Amino acid sequence: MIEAIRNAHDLAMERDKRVVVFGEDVGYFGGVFRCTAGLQKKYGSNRCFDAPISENGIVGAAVGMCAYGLKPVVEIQFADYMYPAYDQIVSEAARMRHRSAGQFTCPMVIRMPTGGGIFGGQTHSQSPEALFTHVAGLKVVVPSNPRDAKGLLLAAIEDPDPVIFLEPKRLYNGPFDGHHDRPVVSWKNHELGDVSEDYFTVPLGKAKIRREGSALTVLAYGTMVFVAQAAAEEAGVDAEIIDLRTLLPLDLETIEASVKKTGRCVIIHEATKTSGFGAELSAVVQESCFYHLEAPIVRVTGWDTPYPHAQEWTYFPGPERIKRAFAQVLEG
Amino acid sequence: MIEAIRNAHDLAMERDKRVVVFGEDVGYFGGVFRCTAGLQKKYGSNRCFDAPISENGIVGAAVGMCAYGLKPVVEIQFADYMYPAYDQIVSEAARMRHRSAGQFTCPMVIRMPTGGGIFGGQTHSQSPEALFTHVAGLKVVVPSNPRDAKGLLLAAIEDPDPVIFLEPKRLYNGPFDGHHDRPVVSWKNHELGDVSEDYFTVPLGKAKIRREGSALTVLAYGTMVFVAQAAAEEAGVDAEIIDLRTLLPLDLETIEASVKKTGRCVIIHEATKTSGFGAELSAVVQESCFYHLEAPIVRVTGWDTPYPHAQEWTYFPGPERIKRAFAQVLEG
Amino acid sequence: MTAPRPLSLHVPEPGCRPGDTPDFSDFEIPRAGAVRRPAIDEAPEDMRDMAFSVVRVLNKAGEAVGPWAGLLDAEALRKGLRHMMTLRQFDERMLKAQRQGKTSFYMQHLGEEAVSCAFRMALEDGDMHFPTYRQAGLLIAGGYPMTDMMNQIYSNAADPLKGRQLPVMYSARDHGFFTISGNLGTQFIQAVGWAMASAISNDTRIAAGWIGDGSTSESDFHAAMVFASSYKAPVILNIVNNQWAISTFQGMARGGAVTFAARGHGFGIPSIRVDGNDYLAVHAVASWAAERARSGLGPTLIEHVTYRAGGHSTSDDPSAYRSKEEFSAWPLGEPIDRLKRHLVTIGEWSEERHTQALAEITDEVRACQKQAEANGTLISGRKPSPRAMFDDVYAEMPPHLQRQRQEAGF
Amino acid sequence: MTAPRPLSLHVPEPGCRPGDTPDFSDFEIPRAGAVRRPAIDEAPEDMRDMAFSVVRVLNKAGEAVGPWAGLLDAEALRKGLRHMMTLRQFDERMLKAQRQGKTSFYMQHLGEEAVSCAFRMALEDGDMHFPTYRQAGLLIAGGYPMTDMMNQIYSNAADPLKGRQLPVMYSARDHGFFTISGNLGTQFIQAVGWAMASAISNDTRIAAGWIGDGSTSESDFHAAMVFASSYKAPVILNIVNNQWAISTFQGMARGGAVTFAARGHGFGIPSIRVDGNDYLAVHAVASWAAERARSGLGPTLIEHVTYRAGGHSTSDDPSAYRSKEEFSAWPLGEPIDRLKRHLVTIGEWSEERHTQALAEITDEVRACQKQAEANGTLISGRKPSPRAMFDDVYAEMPPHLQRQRQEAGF
Ligand SMILES: Cc1ncc(C[n+]2csc(CCOP(=O)(O)OP(=O)(O)O)c2C)c(N)n1
Ligand SMILES: Cc1ncc(C[n+]2csc(CCOP(=O)(O)OP(=O)(O)O)c2C)c(N)n1
Ligand SMILES: [Mg+2]
Ligand SMILES: [Mg+2]
Repeated sequence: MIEAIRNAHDLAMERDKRVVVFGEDVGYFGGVFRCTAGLQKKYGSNRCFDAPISENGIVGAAVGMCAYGLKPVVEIQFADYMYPAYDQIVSEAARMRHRSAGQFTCPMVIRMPTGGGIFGGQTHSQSPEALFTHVAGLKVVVPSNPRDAKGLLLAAIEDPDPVIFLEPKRLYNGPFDGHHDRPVVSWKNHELGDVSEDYFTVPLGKAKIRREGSALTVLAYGTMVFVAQAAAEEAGVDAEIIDLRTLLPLDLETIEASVKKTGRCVIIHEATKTSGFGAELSAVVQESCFYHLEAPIVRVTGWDTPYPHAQEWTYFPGPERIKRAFAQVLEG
Repeated sequence: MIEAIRNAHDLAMERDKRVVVFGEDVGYFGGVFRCTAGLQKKYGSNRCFDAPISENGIVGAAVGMCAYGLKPVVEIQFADYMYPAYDQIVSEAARMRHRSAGQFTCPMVIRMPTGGGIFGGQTHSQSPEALFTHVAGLKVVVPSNPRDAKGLLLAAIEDPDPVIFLEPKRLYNGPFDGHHDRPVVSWKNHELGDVSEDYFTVPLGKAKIRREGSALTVLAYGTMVFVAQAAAEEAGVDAEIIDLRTLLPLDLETIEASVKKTGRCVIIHEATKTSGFGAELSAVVQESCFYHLEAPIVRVTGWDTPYPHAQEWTYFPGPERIKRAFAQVLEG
Repeated sequence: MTAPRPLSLHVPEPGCRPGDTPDFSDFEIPRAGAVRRPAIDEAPEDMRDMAFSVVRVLNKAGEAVGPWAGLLDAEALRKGLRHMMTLRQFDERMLKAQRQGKTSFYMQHLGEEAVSCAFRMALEDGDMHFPTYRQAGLLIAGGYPMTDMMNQIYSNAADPLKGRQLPVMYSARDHGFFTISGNLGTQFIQAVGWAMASAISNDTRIAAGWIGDGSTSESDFHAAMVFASSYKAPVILNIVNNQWAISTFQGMARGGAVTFAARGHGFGIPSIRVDGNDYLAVHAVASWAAERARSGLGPTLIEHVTYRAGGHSTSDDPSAYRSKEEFSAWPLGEPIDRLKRHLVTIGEWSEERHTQALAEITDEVRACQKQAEANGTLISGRKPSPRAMFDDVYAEMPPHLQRQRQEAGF
Repeated sequence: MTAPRPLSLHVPEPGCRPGDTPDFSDFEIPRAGAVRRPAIDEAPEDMRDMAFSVVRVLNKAGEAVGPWAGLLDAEALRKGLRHMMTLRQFDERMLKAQRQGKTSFYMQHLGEEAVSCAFRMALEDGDMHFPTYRQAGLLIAGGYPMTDMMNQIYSNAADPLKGRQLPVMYSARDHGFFTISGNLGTQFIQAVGWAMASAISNDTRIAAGWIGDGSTSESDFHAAMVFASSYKAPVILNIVNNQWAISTFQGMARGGAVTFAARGHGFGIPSIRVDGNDYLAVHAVASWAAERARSGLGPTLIEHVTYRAGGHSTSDDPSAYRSKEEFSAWPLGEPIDRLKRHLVTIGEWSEERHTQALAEITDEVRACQKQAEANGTLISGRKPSPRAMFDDVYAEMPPHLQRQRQEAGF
């Protein structure tokens, strides 16, 4: 997935002179996850450069660059470190077009590695997507595989509005079925790891059905998509698995069609439960499919605690918990 | 309500030497809403003082004071200005007890005026409660009247954990039924405006049924409690109106009992809809009362736009919209 | 070592509160013309003195003296005077309109008119300002239509911002005026980002960031200083020290530093303190900084020393926290008076011309107001469409907003 | 005026990348003993020079010279040497343990041992440190049990932090060591808040904040400077300039400033630059600052000049972004060597004693490790209870967490 992201940057910079890339360690070094490797060498240090360790500075400067007419793509080293930039994201980038009646806009992409499963402890594991989905004016994207990562990132860079691009770091090097005790697999032999070198986009706001099924609908994104798939296979449940890909704006149409068909819904995310994005999903599913629901919607999420280091697999909503949720929703 | 809040500060400072109060303009001047008037004069400027205009500084310093053993009560001048402090709130205050295994704690209260209805435009009208309810380790309180404001604030100051205390500024000077075109009423003649001068607390985590009813359940808090009451009276709907008072931890027991009784639920808040706290309410009601629900849960909320200046009453979820929701949920 | 004595908290307090007699005797003010004019490429370390003095051009006699004088001819000065008088008239009428209930809120510039009016004339069209709510002089001196400003203040049907923003939170891209944020300080780093973008694009345009004394405590002030310093951004960073931040005196934000300009020294940024009530001094210092920026020499920090003579906003009554006599004791005088005296002194102005100009300006502002009110005010007349509230959240309205707009009845 | 030339962006770059020859010739280093020792109440403005020089005590010959020498007797120095040697041994073993998969992550102090070890000895028990992840010397010199540090690193059953935190993110309240945050910079303003609380409470204890060169760009650095300056908080603000912030050289954060210590000048905070690889110098400067703070004179900013000889963490390979020869070219040498040479020079130490001490320390560290591993490691043995994950989110577990704990099966 790293190479797909790197390649997307490369193509976007080649295509559009207004695209500039910066962030902590993204320049000479190419980023701590190497997602920007080689860009400085290829495009020069005025289009790809290191930034001081100041997330509000990075996003604030990017807002100013947008006002000028550039299209910055910035990296926050871990999503856990976006909080200092939150004011610039929420109060500035998200509301710029509205408050200036379209005079100023913020066509920027803010990338950040998200999620756990790498023994990162509470400050390298967070999934703060719900803190963005509550903000009118933002778009929020979470890819689950290299092909989507590339296509969605290119679509995000093209997009005229600010896009929060959350990269599940557990997926950087390979798909993950949630069984942390099994050997790590790489993207090499995975269909979705086979990414064309050409320029292509995956449209924002469109979900993807990863697995068709009729017994229940699973709403998932990022890391949890493959975990849900594994759980469905293992449990032998005929689950329809929807990879949301874009959380805001949400592809309600696809969701609604599926839940109306299955009558049952399981929502999965890694973020803490209360006021997580699963709450919004549950609410809209309930609002749009109430009369089709045959059992309560179930949320399988991280617990309402910080993401712990040693107990990370107890925190992580893994296959066992998902299978239990399947059983629960099928019984219900 | 202002006097009730001022009085709560006064009593807490008198009772506990560890209580210190600071924030922008809270010292000599007593705060832009005058909620800390007279405290500096009475307790000296080392217990009530002005702060530099730095919300992260205010909360960051308060975290340090907690580590020392004080109990800071700080004011953020408007909830809209809490974002620069968000990192200190989320990454530090909320997780201090957990990450230090109880060695360090953050018994602080962060007060902030919230909500619209005063022609404050997008930066003096926000209701960011959902950005706090997603954060494990915080408590989130929203009073709807002077008596609760005092009792809840005193309970919050006593509480051993960090409490976000959101004060609906539209209620500072009087209850508000949502009819902005009618004359302003004051708390003077309102039962809940009659607040004892004595020390008392209203427990955190306990909702209050403001109006009993059997046709439907309304979940509301802050400004929307009275608006919901007015709507119920005007529509002649036998609504049971629950004033949540504390959003985190939530009084699910009271909610569950009511919805199981009425079978219908309307959720009201002023914040934007998507990923607002109403989503969490909808999700938990659905989870706990699914088999009792006779109609889809309806959310009446602010729109997914910034809070506009001239159109604020179009944005505000006023009595008309609430009445329509009542009708919808009763039909459903 | 002796046993240490108990510590105590130091809380900065102004010298003067209501009932006290104002005393500015510890405010050291050099004579006009006394402060040197460094070369634009002088090393920051070599010009440290500039942050601890005050550049002044107009002396008590009304003469323009010293190395910073001589940039503006009489015509330009009369224009400047007119800008400042217009801004003051504009403020007066809008304050009154607010008191009449025609809008919800207003913020005036009383006593600070020179800062934004003079600065604007030192910059070029095409440069971009990132202002606070107290630099409407940038618009007036930049030729932005007053009627449009009023339309915004009234949130009426012709409001360029469609009723969305609090009064005075203007936005005027074509006039180099960035959309004002209600959140203090955010624009400071944005100005640096714009300037970086200009440098990245090998443009020749520069940016100007603006911030109040109190707001220098905010994070984005620091981010701006760090980024400007590291990337040598072509930006002018302006601190408007008008002595007060609502009820909090400037000493709270300044702390142990002698001046706000000194902040620049921690970053190797050349820093100059200027008499903000002296139109010629502001203009000269701004021109110096603009030349630096345009020559690739990087950022300059300017502290404009002035006084907020009015309330913070229409929601504020300063008599609750400061002496009513403070402004009259303020040693830098009043900018319109001072420029007027200078023009009279050099024989380019007279009381008669002044009276006539004032009458003209009053007419002009009144005419604009009439025009604006024909488009409606916050409480009456034509309003912006409530439907428009749903526009511009995104470039294209996503389905959920379309549904909500429909639900709202539009 | 001529037509301006196009602007271009200045991006700071280190002098040396992989393949280049390191060159520190522009790093001006005064002779040991050459820098004066100001009175503790000297005005910040009068001691500006201290931010542009480097306080050094140990000269090349291994002698302690100049006005900052003479504070520590041989016994104290041997103790200091032992602390640093212990920290280095500790690092070596834990690095190895991480490579063996016994834990997930580790961060070492190689080359920076003097900074935290010496500083700790200049402060008192009861004072509070707000450290980064690179000041474990505060714990070791403060007598905190190494076994407990290892228990934390292993996230084992005896981990004082119950397995919750990333390795090295220690917390030790009783040893004056604040819980380390993974979020850079947050602790800096917290240190100021603690110090303010001490002053509010008329206590005599002081606080020390710690931050890395790169992290000075963060907002909380600014907040700390503003609050420390305004409230004259009894705090020592330490910047550890180890030349690198992961792959980013210190010049990116420093920008146009000559030194990080200069940041203090914008706030009227006395600022001193010290040779961070000179145990005696660090100790002397820290003592000076502590005396200032305890005497009610307020904050001091110290820039410790040192070099991060190892990788940023076990997740990092520095050869990708800097020359492998840089450390050997680093002009301030290596702290253990330098203190050892001094002790030998004054006849208070010998190669034999050193070898023996090293053997003792190796044994001690090994014994602690054995003890810790008996409590388990991240991959094997006894673990902290997963149930404990739900504790301490709040003082009392609220109903929703009780339900979740139950759902989790505990
Ligand atoms: C982030 C933020 N915090 C607080 C406020 C509330 N506020 C509005 S203006 C003001 C005072 C600003 O003072 P200063 O920067 O000196 O500017 P001046 O009003 O004097 O021009 C405050 C505290 C705000 N708007 N934004
Ligand atoms: C808020 C935040 N942003 C980014 C990071 C990622 N990060 C961890 S360490 C580091 C470099 C810090 O460098 P410096 O402050 O010089 O300290 P050093 O590691 O050299 O001791 C970065 C960028 C973080 N932990 N927190
Ligand atoms: Mg001010
Ligand atoms: Mg460093």
